[in-house]
Amino acid sequence: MDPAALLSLIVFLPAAGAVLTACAPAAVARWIGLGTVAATFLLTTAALLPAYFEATPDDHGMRLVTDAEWVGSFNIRYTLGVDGISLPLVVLTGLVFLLSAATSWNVSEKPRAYWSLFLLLETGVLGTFLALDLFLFYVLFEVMLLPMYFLIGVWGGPNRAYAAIKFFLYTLAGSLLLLVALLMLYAAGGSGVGASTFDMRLLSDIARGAGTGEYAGVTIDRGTQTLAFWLMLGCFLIKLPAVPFHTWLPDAHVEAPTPVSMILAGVLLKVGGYGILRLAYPLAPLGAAAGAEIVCALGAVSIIYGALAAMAQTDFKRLVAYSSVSHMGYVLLGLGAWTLSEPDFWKMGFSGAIFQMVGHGITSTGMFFAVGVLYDRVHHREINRFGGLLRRMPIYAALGLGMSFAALGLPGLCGFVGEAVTVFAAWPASPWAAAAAAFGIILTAGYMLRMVQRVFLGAEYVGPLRENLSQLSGRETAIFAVLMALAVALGVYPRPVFDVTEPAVGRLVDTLGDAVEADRERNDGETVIAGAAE
Amino acid sequence: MTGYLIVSAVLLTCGVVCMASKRNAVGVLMGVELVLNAASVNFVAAAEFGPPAVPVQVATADAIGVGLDGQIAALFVIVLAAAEAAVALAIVLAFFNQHGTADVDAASELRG
Amino acid sequence: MSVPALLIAATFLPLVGALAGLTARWWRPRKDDRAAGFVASACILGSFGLALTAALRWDGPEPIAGSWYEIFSLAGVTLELGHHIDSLTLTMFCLVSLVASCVCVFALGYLSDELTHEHRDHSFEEELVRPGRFHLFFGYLCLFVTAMLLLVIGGNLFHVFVGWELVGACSYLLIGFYYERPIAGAAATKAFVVNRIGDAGFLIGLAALLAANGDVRFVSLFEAAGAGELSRTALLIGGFGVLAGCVGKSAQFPLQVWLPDAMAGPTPVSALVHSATMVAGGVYLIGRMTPALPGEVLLTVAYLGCATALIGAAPALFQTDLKGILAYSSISQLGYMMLALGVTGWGAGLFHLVTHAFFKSLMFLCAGSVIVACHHAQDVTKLGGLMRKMPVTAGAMLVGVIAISGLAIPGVTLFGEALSFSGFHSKDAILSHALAFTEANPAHAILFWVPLVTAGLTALYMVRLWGLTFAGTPGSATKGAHESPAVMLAPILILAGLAAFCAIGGDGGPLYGFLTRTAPEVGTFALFESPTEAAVDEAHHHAEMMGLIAAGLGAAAGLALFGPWRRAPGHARAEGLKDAAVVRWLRSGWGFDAVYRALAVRPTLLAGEVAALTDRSALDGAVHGTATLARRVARFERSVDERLVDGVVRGVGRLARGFGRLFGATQSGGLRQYVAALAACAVGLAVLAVVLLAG
Amino acid sequence: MARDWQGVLPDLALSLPAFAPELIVCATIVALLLTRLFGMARWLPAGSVAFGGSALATALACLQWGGAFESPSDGWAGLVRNDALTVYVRVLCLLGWNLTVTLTLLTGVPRPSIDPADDDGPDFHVPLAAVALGSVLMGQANHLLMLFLAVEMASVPAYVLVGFRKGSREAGEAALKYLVFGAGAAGVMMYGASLLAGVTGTLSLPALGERLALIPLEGLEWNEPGVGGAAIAGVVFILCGLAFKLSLVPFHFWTPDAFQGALAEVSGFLSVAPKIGAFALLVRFGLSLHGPFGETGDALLTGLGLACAAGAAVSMTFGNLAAFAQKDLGRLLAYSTVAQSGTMLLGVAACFLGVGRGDGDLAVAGLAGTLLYLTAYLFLNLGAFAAVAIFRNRTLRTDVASLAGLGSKMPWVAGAFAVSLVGLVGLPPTAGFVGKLAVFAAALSDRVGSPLLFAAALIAAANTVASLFYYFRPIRSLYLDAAPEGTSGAPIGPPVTGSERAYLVLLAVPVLLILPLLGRLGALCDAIAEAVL
Repeated sequence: MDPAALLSLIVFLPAAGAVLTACAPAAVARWIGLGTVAATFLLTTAALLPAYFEATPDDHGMRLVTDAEWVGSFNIRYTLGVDGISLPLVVLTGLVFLLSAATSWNVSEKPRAYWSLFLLLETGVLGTFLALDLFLFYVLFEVMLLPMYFLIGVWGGPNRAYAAIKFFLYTLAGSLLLLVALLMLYAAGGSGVGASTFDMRLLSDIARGAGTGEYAGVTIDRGTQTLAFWLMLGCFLIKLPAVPFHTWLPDAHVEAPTPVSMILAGVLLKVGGYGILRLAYPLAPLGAAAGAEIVCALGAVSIIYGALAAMAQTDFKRLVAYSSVSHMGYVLLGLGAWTLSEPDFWKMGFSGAIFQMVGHGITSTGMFFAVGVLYDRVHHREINRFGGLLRRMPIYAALGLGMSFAALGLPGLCGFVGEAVTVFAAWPASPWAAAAAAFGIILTAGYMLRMVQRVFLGAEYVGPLRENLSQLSGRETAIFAVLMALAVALGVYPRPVFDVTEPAVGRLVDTLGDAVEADRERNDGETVIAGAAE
Repeated sequence: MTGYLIVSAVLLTCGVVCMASKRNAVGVLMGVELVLNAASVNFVAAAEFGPPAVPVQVATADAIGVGLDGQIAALFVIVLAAAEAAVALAIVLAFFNQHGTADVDAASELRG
Repeated sequence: MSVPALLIAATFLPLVGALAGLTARWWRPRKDDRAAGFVASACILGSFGLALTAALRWDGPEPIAGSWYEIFSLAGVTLELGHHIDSLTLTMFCLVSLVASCVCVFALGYLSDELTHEHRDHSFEEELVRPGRFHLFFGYLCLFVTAMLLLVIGGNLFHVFVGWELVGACSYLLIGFYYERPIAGAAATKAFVVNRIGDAGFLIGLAALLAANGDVRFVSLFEAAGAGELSRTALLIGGFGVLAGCVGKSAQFPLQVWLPDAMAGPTPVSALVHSATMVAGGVYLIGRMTPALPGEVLLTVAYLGCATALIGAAPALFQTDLKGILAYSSISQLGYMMLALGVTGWGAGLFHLVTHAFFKSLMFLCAGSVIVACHHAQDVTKLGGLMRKMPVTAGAMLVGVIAISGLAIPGVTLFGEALSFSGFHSKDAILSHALAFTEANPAHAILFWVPLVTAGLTALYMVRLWGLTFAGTPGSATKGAHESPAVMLAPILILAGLAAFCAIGGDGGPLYGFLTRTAPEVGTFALFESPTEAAVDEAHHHAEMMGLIAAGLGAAAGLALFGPWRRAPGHARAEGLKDAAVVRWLRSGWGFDAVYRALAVRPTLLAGEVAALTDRSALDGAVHGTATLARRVARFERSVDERLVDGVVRGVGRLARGFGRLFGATQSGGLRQYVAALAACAVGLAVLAVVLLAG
Repeated sequence: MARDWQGVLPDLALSLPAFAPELIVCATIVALLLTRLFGMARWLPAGSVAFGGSALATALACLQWGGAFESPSDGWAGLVRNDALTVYVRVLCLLGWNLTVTLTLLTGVPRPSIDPADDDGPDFHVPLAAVALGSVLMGQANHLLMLFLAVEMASVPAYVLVGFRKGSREAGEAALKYLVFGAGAAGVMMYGASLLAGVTGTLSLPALGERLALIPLEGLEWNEPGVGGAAIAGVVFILCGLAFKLSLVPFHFWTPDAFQGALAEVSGFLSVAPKIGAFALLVRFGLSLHGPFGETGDALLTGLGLACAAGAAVSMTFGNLAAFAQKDLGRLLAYSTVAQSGTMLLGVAACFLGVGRGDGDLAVAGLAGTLLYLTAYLFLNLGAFAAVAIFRNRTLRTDVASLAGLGSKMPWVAGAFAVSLVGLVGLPPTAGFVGKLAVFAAALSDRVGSPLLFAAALIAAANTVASLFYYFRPIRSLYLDAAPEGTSGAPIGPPVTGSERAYLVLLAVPVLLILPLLGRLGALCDAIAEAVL
């Protein structure tokens, strides 16, 4: 296959599937849905991975770049590409959607609509990770919203309308911040030149004053960068979500059906971290340099706050949702670890953040799946009304226990690597944040084990519908086992992920460092001139 | 010219006050007519007199005043006022038929 | 095979057993099948064999360091798994695998009541019937052994941390083995969380050292620390961080509270995990890190150890639970080890680690034997007089008691050696180091006197334990008790032999010699003066005498109170101390649990509630408030259309009304306000425009 | 008007072909009237005539595409301007008319009576055509008189249309309110035009800037307004009239009442065609103030731009806030059009500011953005009102709550409605997003140079979020809320016909598929903007 077309195929195959599902009879909707998702997964792994490693990166470290004219008047191009930052997330997306689709197998209400929206969502997510053009990115970023709204709103729990609109409002507010920032940068990047550009790669060059060709010498002033950075950060903090923008998450999770929760936690939150790495930092390095410490601090606050709030929850799903807030805090922590003097630690922070995203993608998917399995059977999520599941559903509980350990950051499981690496990386940059994050592991253990104790341990299940507590079906076991196996594999040998991210992260950090350095020199120069003038 | 402008301004004020204070729809419409007439006065005046206080450096003579345009405009205003009045009366009649009154204050049923 | 290869094989061999145990429900679905146990025992024994081979093959004091694979690496920062093999590693390997072998074999017998589909758990009011979990236990056990060996083999701090957490998790699983019992689940959770408090510190220390050094390999850390390349801040944070981890893992003050509760696990677990190996991990790590620890940290270690020794010993005096006594005793003994490490008695501390592992696991296994015999009764007040029913166990226990008390018969020599068991030698080494240290630093005299007193207390509570259990008239729970089967006795006897004779020769013997082959050199510190070797040797004699006197006094008191000649059953003999408030206080472990609950647990939970409440009320409230506000404004806005124009154009309205009065008509109403608003706005805007543009 | 009479014939020859679509509209009106007269209604229903006329006019307008770009010209002795903008507005308005006529045919409005001779058809279609004509004329007015005529042409029939539902109290009241307010606005505007004419001595827009440039703005005292003051007052009064047509706050009061009272088909048309024309007129009028000489024009236009930005911000905010509380779909959409006008005005503001400050890029971007937005808006609003009309035919209600559970009963209509609403929010990949993006891009392009514009764009962004609240209330009713008890299962009204579906799809397709075509459309709007400027 033409490697360039591969990315387009990955992005739009689910959309095609969505159209097909919408037109097909309801009975076969799930077959088409699952088939499409599986095909997409195969594309992201069996086809994309070899192609990725064969391809040679371009000047900006991107591979398999597809570039086509789209909207001439705005200089919008249809540009897709993949690098080490997006590749792990793309693969994760394929996987989580596959597992989630398998979890959705028994959705009986309006299956056609469900599967169409489901597939559309996948297009949005994959496209967001692969887009290199800001306009395309934004469009696909927003394409995620509507399906999510309906998936929560139509197939959700009793309070779904509230949760859905809350999710939508928060995210839309964020995405408009993003839009404003993007348009500002778009305008600023074209000032003095004929054409503004939406190309992330070019814009990032321009932002650090390293534009080439017709953009040579164009820079984006510090004020614009600062404003744009905070706007973009705001968007992604909401998406991530970081305290205090996180309150949409527990509601959305609690009301969303299980597969949607899996996707939301497993993939959608990662868009936040990805956006910071891909947009907020490279497009506004000067603003970012000033704000990195706050990112770090917000990460620490999220970790502690999320964990504390999780500790107070009695709803299983809400607890897991807050644990997501806490765990995504480590992503922020890593992302905020700008150690200018020690670029290696800086790189470690970014790599750790990406790894944490992947790791959390697996553990949170698993945890939400675990909740869903229970909810399917006994139709409640009250932690205090479980118990004894290790006895009643041993396989389920064992896997659930394993997943909980992965989530609380036990070495050998995937949660640990991300947490440890981000804390290590954050230490030189911001010891207090790192220390706070380290203390977060106590709280994490606290609420996780408290949950484990009340749900899995104990003598007997104490809630209603005891007779429904059947063993895991083969399908459920397979989903859970795959997640667990991945958690172990990545925990024991995380190198593959780091190896993939390293060149991209290295390049990113180097360019950011250059930008900050160049700015400092410029300022020094100005000071000297000012001094001379005096 | 100034005199005409003052007259038209007075007419305008009367029209607006009439629109704002008359309870009867027909009265309100008469206010509108007054306003339009104020405009007509201006047009006719403008046709007759050049633009005041403009340091005229424009080449062509006919550009100084509005000329015939003003008078035609006044005519059009009259015509349109008539057309509008016709439509307005029809609507007021319909309203009267439904509400039994031409009191504009009765038109307060549409609320969000 | 090279030494590292042997040890790596030894590390991962038990993993086979773990897999076998965890998957036995599929390949051995029958419940009355010990296959998993046999596989596990074989694996761990094989592990021991490999470790022993490696120890014999190892030639020389030079440590062997190596890297397995990198978790994360860049030019300036490396996180990896790798090994660091020296005499300490090898000793620990042999120790862990040997004790584990014994425990594993013992457990084959101890857990035989799990070999059924209808295991009855008597700890519930209504008897709980559940399928047995024989296989699972061995799975966990092997998993633990792997994790422990992984910890011990670790060539860098990160690797150690990995093992550190893994043993914690295995400990969680093992404590929670009887997860149906609420107490077991709670104890497991408590153990893990308390450990995590220390681990958080560990993580911070790790971060500080990693940031300072770029990697955390022991070799390079020691080199850098020795060469003064690491900043003092990094060393201090690193040192205290690591210490925090060790305090948690080794149940040192102030994090000792989890260990007594951890006795909720099966007794073999207590023997292996919570006395011999895992809890010794903290001591091991302090020992391992000694070359990179600054004086402040060492002194803190000494004082914490000193405090812990006493804090552990006192409650042990009043415990009525067989395993509870042993647990507090473990805390106390671990304090000894820490103390020794702190007063630069590197060899002494680790020496005691080894001997303690043997005699304490011996005692736990004996206790297990008693517990099985007495149908899971472990309250010493209900025991008594078991000497006759279980002579072998009693004898073995006695060996342990003598060993831990550090009793010896001075003057009588056997093979040119004072007639004594292992504990005597190691405790003697510790005391002499402490004495030498206090002589060199008189300000720290307490570091000698407290352990000395504690030595007496140790003898006292141990004799009490033995006396209440085995001597006297039979207690209420001893009906039908009989000696345990050979599968349980064999490991007990092996361990008894080791507890008695492993330390033969004292600090001149082979064990000490091997252990200290790669001993770090005693550094010089600004804070205190390290005693010279000569001073230690000199102190030896005094310390030996004083230690013996203290132990002898304690033992004598114990014999007097609880000796075999006291015929009353245990409960009667223990009764005198039952109800005093101070006794209750001490028995509950100085009330630490209550204090922590009030000062740490409650506030944290409260903070959690506050956070959740903040979410609900403040953050969500703000959002909702905005929404409500918007809705209000909207309603307001809507009424603008119909009514508020009245207000907005009140001025115009008044004007109009004025004119209206003039014309004899005063009204107010909707539509006209529209028009008035229109006119007002038009005029107003015009005026505004003129002002702005022309003014 | 001392014109050279010999120039009349060539002028006529030039103007007539360009004016062909308008002539067709006129012819249609005449034909509609004639059907009634000669009783042809029996075999030639008014709807068909209107449809034929509108289709023909639209087709003709489309055919004029190329010419206007190459050779913009004045027509009718300078009364109208025939350029790219004219053609664009003409196409859009006539298309809107055509689509509305189609919709009325589908939804059966006006209700066919048993006696064809008594048919309401002509009564309905004549004003409809007249509004279309007025809208088209607004897009090309190049003369103050023409401006007034066009606005009245679009307004007066609209009063009739709003009041068309005979015997309906609501409609009567709506029409009366619209009428009174509209008449007032027309009066004010006319007065403004007369002031301007008096001060500058010309009625021709192109000459206006030249004359205004002669008036120095400096030194004007506010208590002595004099000529400059009169000129400014005239401009402001005219703008007030246009703001009325655009239903901008505070001249929007008529909108909710009229849209609630009128038929959804009429509301849809009234919210689209006159608005497109009025925007074109606003741009033309605004630009005419900017002469090639002097600073007066610059200052005027900068001031105008800032005023537009402020007005845009106010309109958006007020429109959105007011829409929150609405329960009636028509009223809700009416407030939505108020807010949407605000957003579109932002582009115009950018355009004016750009011209005033000599920033050509900004001006082009702003105008192109508005045009793009208007195009999207045409389909979005027509689609939304069409869906409302079809729902109304089934449920006989127009409140939000009546939609509960219809998402699954009438999936096509509901889907089309949802698409329109999503587009109105401005979410990708719909056309609404494209319009919003283009406008925002222009408004945000210069943070330092025009902070007010930038701030207005930020307010617009915030408003977009807020608008989600009410745009999604119908969607929520459609899909998330269960059908009310007792009615579930039972079909409501006659099933949705295939042609209705086809119509809705026809409207939804451009909304959804705009992204692939964006390149062409964007280039087109740019070209028009450049041509106008």
